Amino acid sequence: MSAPDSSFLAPPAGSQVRAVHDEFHGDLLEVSMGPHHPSTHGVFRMIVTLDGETIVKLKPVFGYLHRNHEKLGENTSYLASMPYTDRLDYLNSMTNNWAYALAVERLAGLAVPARAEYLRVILAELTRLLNHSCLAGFLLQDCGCSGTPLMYAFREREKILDLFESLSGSRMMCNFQRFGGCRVDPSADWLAGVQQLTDGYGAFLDEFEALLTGNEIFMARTQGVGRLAAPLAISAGVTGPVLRASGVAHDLRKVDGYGAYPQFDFRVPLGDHGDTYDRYMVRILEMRESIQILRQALARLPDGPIMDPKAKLRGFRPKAGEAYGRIEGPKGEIGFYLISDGSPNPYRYRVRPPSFINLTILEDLCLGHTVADAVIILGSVDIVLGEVDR
Amino acid sequence: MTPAAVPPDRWLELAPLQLRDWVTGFLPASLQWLATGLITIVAILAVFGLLFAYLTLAERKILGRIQNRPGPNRTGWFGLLQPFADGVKALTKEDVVPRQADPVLHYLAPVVLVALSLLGFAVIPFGRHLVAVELDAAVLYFFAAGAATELAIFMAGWASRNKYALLAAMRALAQLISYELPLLLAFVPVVMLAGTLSTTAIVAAQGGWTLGVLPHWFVLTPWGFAGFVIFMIAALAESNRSPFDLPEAESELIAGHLTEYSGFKYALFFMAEYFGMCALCGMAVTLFLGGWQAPCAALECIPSYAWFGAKLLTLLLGFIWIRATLPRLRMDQLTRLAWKFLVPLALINLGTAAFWSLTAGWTGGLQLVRWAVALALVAGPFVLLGRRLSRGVAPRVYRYASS
Amino acid sequence: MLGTGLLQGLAVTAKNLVGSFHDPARLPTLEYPEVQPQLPEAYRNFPFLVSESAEDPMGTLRCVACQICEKECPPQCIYIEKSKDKKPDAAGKQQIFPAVFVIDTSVCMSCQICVEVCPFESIKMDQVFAIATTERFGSLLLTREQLAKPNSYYHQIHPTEAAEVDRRLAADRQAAEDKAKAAAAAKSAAPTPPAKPATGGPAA
Amino acid sequence: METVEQIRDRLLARFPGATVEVRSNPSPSGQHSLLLGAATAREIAQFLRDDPALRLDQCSNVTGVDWPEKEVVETTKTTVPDPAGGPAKVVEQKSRRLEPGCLEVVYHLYSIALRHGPLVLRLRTGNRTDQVTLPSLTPVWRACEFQEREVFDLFGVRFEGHPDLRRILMWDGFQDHPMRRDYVEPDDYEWEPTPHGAVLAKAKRHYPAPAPAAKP
Repeated sequence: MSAPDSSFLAPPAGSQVRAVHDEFHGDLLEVSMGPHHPSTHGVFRMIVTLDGETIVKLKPVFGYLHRNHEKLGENTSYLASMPYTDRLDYLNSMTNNWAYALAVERLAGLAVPARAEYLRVILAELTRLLNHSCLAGFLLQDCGCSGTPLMYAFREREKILDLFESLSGSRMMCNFQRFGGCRVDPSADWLAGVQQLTDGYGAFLDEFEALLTGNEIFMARTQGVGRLAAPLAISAGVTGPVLRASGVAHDLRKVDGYGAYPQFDFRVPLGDHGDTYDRYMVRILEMRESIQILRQALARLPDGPIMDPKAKLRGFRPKAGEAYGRIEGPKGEIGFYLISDGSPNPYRYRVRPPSFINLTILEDLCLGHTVADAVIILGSVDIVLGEVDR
Repeated sequence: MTPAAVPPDRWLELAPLQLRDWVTGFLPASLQWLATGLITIVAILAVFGLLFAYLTLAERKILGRIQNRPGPNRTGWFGLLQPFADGVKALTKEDVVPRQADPVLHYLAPVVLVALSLLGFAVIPFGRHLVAVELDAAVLYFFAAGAATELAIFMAGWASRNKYALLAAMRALAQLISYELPLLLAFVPVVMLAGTLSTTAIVAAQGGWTLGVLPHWFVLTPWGFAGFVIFMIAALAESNRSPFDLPEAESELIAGHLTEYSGFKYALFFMAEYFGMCALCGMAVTLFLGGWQAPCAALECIPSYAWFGAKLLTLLLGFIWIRATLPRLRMDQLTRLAWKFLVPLALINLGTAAFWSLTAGWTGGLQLVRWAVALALVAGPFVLLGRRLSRGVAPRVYRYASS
Repeated sequence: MLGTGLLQGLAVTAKNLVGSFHDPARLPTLEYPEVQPQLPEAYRNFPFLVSESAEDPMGTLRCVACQICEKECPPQCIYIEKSKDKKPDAAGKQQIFPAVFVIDTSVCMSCQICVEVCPFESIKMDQVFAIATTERFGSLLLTREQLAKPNSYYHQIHPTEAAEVDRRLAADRQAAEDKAKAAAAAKSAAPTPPAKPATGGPAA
Repeated sequence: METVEQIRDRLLARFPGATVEVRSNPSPSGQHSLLLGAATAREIAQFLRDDPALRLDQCSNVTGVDWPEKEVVETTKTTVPDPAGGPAKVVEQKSRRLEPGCLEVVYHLYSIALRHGPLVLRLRTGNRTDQVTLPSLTPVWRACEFQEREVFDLFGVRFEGHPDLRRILMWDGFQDHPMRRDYVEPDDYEWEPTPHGAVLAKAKRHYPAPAPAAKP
């Protein structure tokens, strides 16, 4: 660590006091926020140096959840890595699955049938609704809302999880996408359930926004806090809603046009200030667009097979080569980089974790703000430690 | 006083006093004053101790309902034994004192806090005849006692030798001192109009009804309403309740000054917080909501302490409701709200009250003018100062990418 | 005006407070031990081995110890030892069977990869909802005997999927029988032994 | 976007003396890459970012790949004329060659402004032991900051010019680099009765057979 542990209380006899003293400002206080802190969203640690309550230095420390996911991926077959991707960003297993499946499909040259592409879009947009609702809840919880918005968000998330459960058998560890398609073809009942959820979600968002979006305290807490300038955001590889809140029109659903996304009509909301409020609002507006995509996808879901006939489960060995596949996950660009040497296991299996890379700018966002702001800035960056630490 | 002397319709009203006198009647006359005092103390402790217990339960239940969940419902019927289960748990938990902490101060802080937060109850008239101590400067005494709790909170934060606790202690000091001022300024008009610092006299000044239904409570006047709102906001801040719960901001400072407390000491802090809340709400009832006065003449048959209790509970429910809804302020916003919004409003409210008191003689059409001017004096500064306070903060319109 | 947003929020929470008393959508809590959740048919938790009959589960396991699931299992929680001898399976064919088949449920993550890769429809996902043991190690290690559940149980928890599996197995068996018959007929028609050995082999 | 070959040609024209090779990718993804020499890598990266036709302003993904040294068996056929005047013999000579290993860092570049990509850059270290220094591209793209730290942590590539090169996922006192293919896990294994062979074998290694009790 860059600075030894300091305390400006009288130290126990025999220990040394760090001589950071300035006659105008007094001593600096170094606080280790985390790894067990209520609002670090997992085992995340920020070593914060404070001048009063103003942050003058912030060093993120992580790795507490590190399990070397990439090494695991290199030691198991291509298929066996699929359930592990569920556990990266455990809120968004469906999009993680998709990103991995996409990379493998690029590597092996598999084509996905139209019905499966639509299904993937439906599931990805449900995941986006789920993730953004949770994020809004967590962010407001970090602002000190005593759990109310979080519980409302979880109430709705529960409905989506029930859908995931009845389709894939598991609520969060879905393990649903396969190379060249999807695992299960949904029943009409399930699609009706999605339709019902889609129809009701707008009303929930309205109520949720009435609760706090126009709240003066919330606006005062978030507007102008943690501004991220567009050039820095681009240079730092920040992706997803955080990048769009800074006003950069970059949504892989539009840019790459992967899957069936080019066939849908939706808009990409952009923020002008790049502050915490924009990051929150961009997500709320994205949820409204997701509802539009879901409506269109449900109305136009084609019939047909859900698996590429060339795909095989057992003995899958792509030819030597490499591929990088990325999609617009709810947290940003989630990508998988695979190198194959022709064996059943990937030679190199790399995850591009959006929340890990989005953390690069955490210190820049927090400098000059207070401890209370650091908490909500971290909340608005939206990290999941399962993905950061891998 | 013998039962025979009680008017038949007032016996319920006087029942607590008679009970007390009946008990003290067994003692020699020389000890009766002591017994009377002790019984009063025990009664306050028992009533507010129980209220604290069930308030925690009510808070958890209501918070739960607001958050679409049932709240505690496993311990006893509807969870009614939950507070006792919590109490037993707090008592049996290990009391952890950090090695670096100052053990004496660490121990004293919760004790002092509870003791100080109980002092306020002495001067609140809970009913027509129920006031522990009749003081001429009761209001002054109340706020002096209340202000001392800040010391105990700082003591806790300092003695813990924890960085979070220290930050919280600093926050607590800044916050409590900032809000002491609007709290005091908010009740000055009451004292002005009532012409007394005695709580019983203030309640008496709010007696009577217009047409038998419109009570003469101060909250129903423009200046009184403004004073009440300012008082309640400041009371929220003084009792460290959301949205002003910065000293124990869970998502920022873990538990603030309570970080290093566990077991029963933690429970004592909790208790003190609720006692402080009850005392402040009781004072608000006394100053603005007519104390134990019934809302209309026809309902006077219900004993006065029941009215006091009902009003107190309503205010407490309001606290819980606000806690369930609002996010927390930031430190600078908190102090800005106090100094740039509440204090000027409270000062202007003094002027409004003065105007109200000067125009007490106006009748007929002039009465309307009086109301209009007073309302304008309340609403105008609120809107103007509010606009100033929330400058740069507004809902935004968002654009969409062109492609 | 300052305060409108706050009041709007208070209105929403008040609506939810009142709604929780009359609107089930605003009080979705299940009182768990008294009210058990409705598990969807697709719900999966921990694999089990399908046996044809409930009376003799060890004798009628579908598993032929091919060890594909052991190899594919992501957390490597399956351990199989092949039998030395052979035993007739449900269709009467001589097959190897698993002498040891253990699943370490403390490691298993219920991903159902084993179910997907199994060519014999012999391992399926169970629906264990409440899982608790009194000891940490022993009872989490499920042996062949604990894992075997009859096909009727499979029908009970995953009716549609099980029916489909039965249809597929019946079709396979029919095809195998037809093939055997055809081979026998061909043999009888042309008594001279063919120059090269039969190509099809046993239909697996 | 231009093809990798075109970009290589432009780079070679712009930076004479630089090493830029195209590594073709046989998979259907068709993402070919450019192998850069370490000496000019940062200038080239800067150029790729600022060049108006490319404007690769986003460094999306940075990762390492470990290529351990491997033995390559090459068979060479030589026709040896028979000194006796008979027909020439074909002699097969098998030569074993140790292909040196290296650590490779792969950068995936995209352009947000022009919406194209990816351009894959590769940098290689001299070997896997002592020549593991590469220029850091963090001054060019801030996105490399954490990812290069990760490559340093897990692969052991030292990035010259990185502002804060510390371990990021493993703890500070950790010695090895776990993503290297010859990494041996430390024996900090906690035994659990699990049936699987590999785990059992590991447990046996961890708990060697107890020494026979000393006879009195």
